[in-house]
Amino acid sequence: MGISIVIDAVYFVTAAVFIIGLKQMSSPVTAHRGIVWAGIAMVVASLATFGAPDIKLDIGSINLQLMLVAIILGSAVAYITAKRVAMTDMPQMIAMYNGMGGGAAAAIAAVELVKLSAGAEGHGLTVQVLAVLGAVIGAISFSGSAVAFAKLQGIMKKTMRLPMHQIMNIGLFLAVCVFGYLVATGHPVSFNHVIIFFILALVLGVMVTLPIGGADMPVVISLFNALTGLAVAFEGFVLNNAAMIIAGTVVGSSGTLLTQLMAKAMNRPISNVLFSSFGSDGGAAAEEEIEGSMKEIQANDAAIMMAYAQKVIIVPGYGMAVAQAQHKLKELEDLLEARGVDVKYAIHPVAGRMPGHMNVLLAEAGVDYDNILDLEEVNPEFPTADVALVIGANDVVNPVARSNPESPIYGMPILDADKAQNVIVIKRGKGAGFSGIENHLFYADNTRMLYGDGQKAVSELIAGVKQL
Amino acid sequence: MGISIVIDAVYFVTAAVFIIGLKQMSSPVTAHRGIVWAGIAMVVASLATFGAPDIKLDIGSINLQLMLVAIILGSAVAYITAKRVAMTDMPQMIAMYNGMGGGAAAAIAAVELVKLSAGAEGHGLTVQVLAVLGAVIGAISFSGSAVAFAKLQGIMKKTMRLPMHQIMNIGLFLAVCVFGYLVATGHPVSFNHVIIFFILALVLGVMVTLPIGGADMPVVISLFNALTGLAVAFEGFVLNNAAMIIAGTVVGSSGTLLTQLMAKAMNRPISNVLFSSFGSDGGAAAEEEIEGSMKEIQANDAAIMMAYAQKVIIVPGYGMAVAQAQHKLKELEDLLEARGVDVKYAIHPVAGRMPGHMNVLLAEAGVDYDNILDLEEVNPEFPTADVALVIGANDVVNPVARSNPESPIYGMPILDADKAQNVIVIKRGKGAGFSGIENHLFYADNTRMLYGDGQKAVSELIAGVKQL
Amino acid sequence: MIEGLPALYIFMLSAFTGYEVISRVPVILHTPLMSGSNFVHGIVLVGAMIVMGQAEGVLELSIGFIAVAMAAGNAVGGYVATVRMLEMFQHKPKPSAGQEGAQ
Amino acid sequence: MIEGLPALYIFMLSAFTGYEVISRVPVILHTPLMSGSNFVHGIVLVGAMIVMGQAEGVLELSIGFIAVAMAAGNAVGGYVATVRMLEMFQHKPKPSAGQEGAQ
Ligand SMILES: NC(=O)c1ccc[n+]([C@@H]2O[C@H](COP(=O)([O-])OP(=O)(O)OC[C@H]3O[C@@H](n4cnc5c(N)ncnc54)[C@H](OP(=O)(O)O)[C@@H]3O)[C@@H](O)[C@H]2O)c1
Ligand SMILES: NC(=O)c1ccc[n+]([C@@H]2O[C@H](COP(=O)([O-])OP(=O)(O)OC[C@H]3O[C@@H](n4cnc5c(N)ncnc54)[C@H](OP(=O)(O)O)[C@@H]3O)[C@@H](O)[C@H]2O)c1
Repeated sequence: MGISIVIDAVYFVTAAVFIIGLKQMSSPVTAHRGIVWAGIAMVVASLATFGAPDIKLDIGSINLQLMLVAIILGSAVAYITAKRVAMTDMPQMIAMYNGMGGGAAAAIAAVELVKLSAGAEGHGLTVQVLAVLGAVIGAISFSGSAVAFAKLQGIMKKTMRLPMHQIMNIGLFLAVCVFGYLVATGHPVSFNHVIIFFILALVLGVMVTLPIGGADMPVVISLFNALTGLAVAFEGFVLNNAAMIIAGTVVGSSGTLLTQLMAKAMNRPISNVLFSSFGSDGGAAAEEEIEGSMKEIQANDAAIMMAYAQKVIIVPGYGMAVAQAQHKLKELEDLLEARGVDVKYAIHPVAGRMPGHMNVLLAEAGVDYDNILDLEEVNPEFPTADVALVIGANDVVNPVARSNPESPIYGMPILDADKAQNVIVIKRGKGAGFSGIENHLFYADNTRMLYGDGQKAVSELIAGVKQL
Repeated sequence: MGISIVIDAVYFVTAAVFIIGLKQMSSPVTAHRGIVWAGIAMVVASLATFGAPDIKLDIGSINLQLMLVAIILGSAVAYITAKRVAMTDMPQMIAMYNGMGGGAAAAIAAVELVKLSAGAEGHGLTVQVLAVLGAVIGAISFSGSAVAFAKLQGIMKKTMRLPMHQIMNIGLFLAVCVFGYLVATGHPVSFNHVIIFFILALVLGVMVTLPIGGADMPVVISLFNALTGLAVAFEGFVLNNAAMIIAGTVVGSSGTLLTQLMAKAMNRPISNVLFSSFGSDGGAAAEEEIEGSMKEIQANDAAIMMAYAQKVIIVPGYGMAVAQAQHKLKELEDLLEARGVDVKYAIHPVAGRMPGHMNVLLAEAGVDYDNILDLEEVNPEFPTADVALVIGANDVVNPVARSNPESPIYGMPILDADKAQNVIVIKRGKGAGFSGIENHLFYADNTRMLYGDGQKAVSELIAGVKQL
Repeated sequence: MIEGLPALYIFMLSAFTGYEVISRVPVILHTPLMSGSNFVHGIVLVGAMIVMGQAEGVLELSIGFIAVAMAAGNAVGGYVATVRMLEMFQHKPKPSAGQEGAQ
Repeated sequence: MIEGLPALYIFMLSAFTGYEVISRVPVILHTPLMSGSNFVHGIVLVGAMIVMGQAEGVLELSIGFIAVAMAAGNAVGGYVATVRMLEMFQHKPKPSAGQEGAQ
């Protein structure tokens, strides 16, 4: 009794601290504090669990030994990968850790169901149903996240769409429901049903994720994140663990909202993300004739233009991240500022491949927070800028989003780089952006193309400015 | 069992709808919908309670008859008063209804405690403690709200501060604690203790509220509102009623936040509101010599000035509310707009005597929402305004808040009416504002005083403009 | 039914919810929102009804009567006051005189 | 202990809380916040430990082992990833090359 009150209190405080931590994480000023608090709570909760009265963890028991090995193993792998990975590869790592959580929830359910199939006494229908729900959701999140990881990591290159994909998915879903029903209501539960049920759920997770394009992945990962939260909450009910119930539900609902917010920032309804791949509709059909031509510029000339400008706005995009040009950009900025040029960065909310992608990279390079402007702040400034330097950005400066209602990106707010006096665009060639459509900006009279890899091109600009 | 599940479900939904309703009430667009939803939930919950299994409400039972009479009586009185009262008297009505809620919570506790003192079996120490806590809080909220009502209604004129008031309050508080302890832990509870306990709590509520100035009342009422919520939650635990627990706690915490927000908007820490009356500190001591003199203007001249202006910004304050000049102001606005003048209203967050006071009145007069600007929006506009018409406002346009660190209102953001080309101030005489300090604006070179009651003065302006 | 630990959890979560739900209210809505939450704790009516239903003897019946009457007053008054205030914020312009209840 | 009606209430209130708590997150924090909430459901570790502690026989022990290992990975990986991302948002300028982990 005594120890169990302590543990209950720990779980209670953990749940509260998680909520406060999440709240703090939603503001840049307090975010770091928030995760540290949550981390401390997690450690304390885990330690307290060793003392839980209803588990047998005598020193020397096989359970304890294996448990410690498992904890060390899982922690070590996660720690090393998380420390090592490049910032730009973070989304797939989040997918992986999230998948692990979903898998763990499913595994918890599996143990409970295996116990039931071995004839253990159940906790009643409700609990069994919740266990099964958590199992489905956790398993889908697990295998789906694995596919998401594989895609972003480049292990699996193409978006795969089998013939009659949607119909197969519906069939699979129904099958999962049937076996889920059998497992949830069976007493005793059939072991074979449990096996089939899990396999079906895992396959469903893979099938749902396969046809989704790599660049839609942040939204999908966020969705799986919310699902894992829900699965954890359901298993929390099964294990009667309040910390799991609350933390899981909180993540489930906040994750759902976050998924909506992310999809909205990209101007893509979630249903679109899940059920139709981008660019397969619209695209070519909606293409208009483009007037004008793409006009090249040499790095030296571009450097002169910027060095004698009063105000330069840099618009980074996915290409800058690919080229890892952020450190060079910062160098260029310092040079220009030393010459008295006013340099600002314009960040579109969905530039790059994950929300905040550009901010993270620029911050990494040490760019001053105050020089980084977001869409609403910067758009009124373009008309007074002498040069807009677009580096590896495409869709986010495509004026067609303002003008052509048939374009797949129509309606997305864009950075008005075309309103600057001069526009310099750094890219490697004629490659299209994420949406695969042509960009009228590149053909505008005041636009000059500076071809080359982002990092190389900026280095040339730096050299050019230094010569002056 | 069957009926009790239905009732539980009703309470569950009620709690959820209350939360959604409150959320909607915090945005102007959805606020009306929010209160209507909450209202429907309340009706359904009350009706469902008639069917609660653990109460004896057979047709013809004295309990049922008295209950119906009580409901009809309470509802009728509240309905009629709430319908009849003038908008400007709303704060005291809120105080009254809130006090009723606190009283009801205390009465619920009283019945439970009386039962215990008559030898009924208790529900254990925790429940008894919660009942007592709810009783104290509810009783304080009840009597405190009554005092607040009396002050705002003008029944009780002065702020009363007895000798050694704070010390007496501390003594009272300790006495309440002692008797609360006796009642909470006694078994059987002594009837006399219960009586003394309630009397002490009621007196404490009165004593705490007596010294607080009438104009600080909105903050205090909001505080009592939060307290009533808490009291209801505690009695909800006693009665094991989830709807009460959740609704009460939600109001308790949101009310606490709201109280803070209100105090912040007035630039007064809550501790100040509660423990020191405004103006008793600082005030006269911090007064500076004022240069210049107050220069009068006649209504006709003022009318000409405004009629030929391009842009007029009207700054209403408490005096406008007292004079009920909002309808006349709207008339003036229409006349001026017909002449092509650009007319805007500038609303300070704490103009008047309750948050939103001015907005409510202007909306009542049919002023267009879009013409009502708040502090941040309007301040950059004053320098381009030809005339700022200050009507019954004083503290909210006092430049001393910007300049003199010793002034009691120093630091409060103010409306920069003094930056307009010309300032016309309508007030009856040399009366000071709420804070009781001199206003340098009235002595400025570009300020002219138009003396008279607000409504009369605006009528003269209207007549003046019509003559042109 | 709602006791011990679950009760504590419900209390904590309700407190968070209440706090978060109104954390973005504009100043002009302070008073209507105060009135609205004043209405919400009118749910004390339900408790008063339960107590009244279980009351025995004159004293308990009298206190119960007061409880129910006051709770009903809280609920009804809070509702009407809130609705009247919020109606002021509805955008349609209104005739400029003779408002019900305004002097 | 947490069953029936109280469980439902806790579920509902947690859902409201989660929704409200993050409803004002700026776009640039979307990814760190996703990572942070990913960490939070790492609390599944506690559940995995309980199940593992009660496991009997090879099959249960094996699944339990997997559960604990994965849950630990969720928690630790989620934490480290979040901290690394959030460190980028700390205002102090940093040396512009050779960042740990960045290529
Ligand atoms: N931020 C998110 O959360 C997120 C998530 C999913 C999808 N998206 C989508 O991603 C898009 C982001 O727009 P964006 O403007 O940032 O990028 P983008 O439209 O994808 O364009 C990237 C451009 O960079 C160029 N590029 C690639 N590698 C380069 C290198 N090494 N050096 C120089 N240039 C290089 C490419 O042209 P070349 O091949 O000719 O060089 C390409 O045109 C939006 O459509 C958005 O909806 C965003
Ligand atoms: N809004 C809130 O929630 C709230 C709550 C509590 C306190 N407060 C405080 O109240 C103050 C509000 O500032 P305020 O500028 O609106 O008002 P104020 O500073 O109180 O000034 C009101 C002015 O109106 C004049 N007046 C009174 N009756 C009049 C009538 N019938 N016709 C014309 N003029 C009349 C008075 O001067 P004459 O006597 O010379 O006419 C007085 O100078 C602030 O200090 C604020 O902190 C606000």
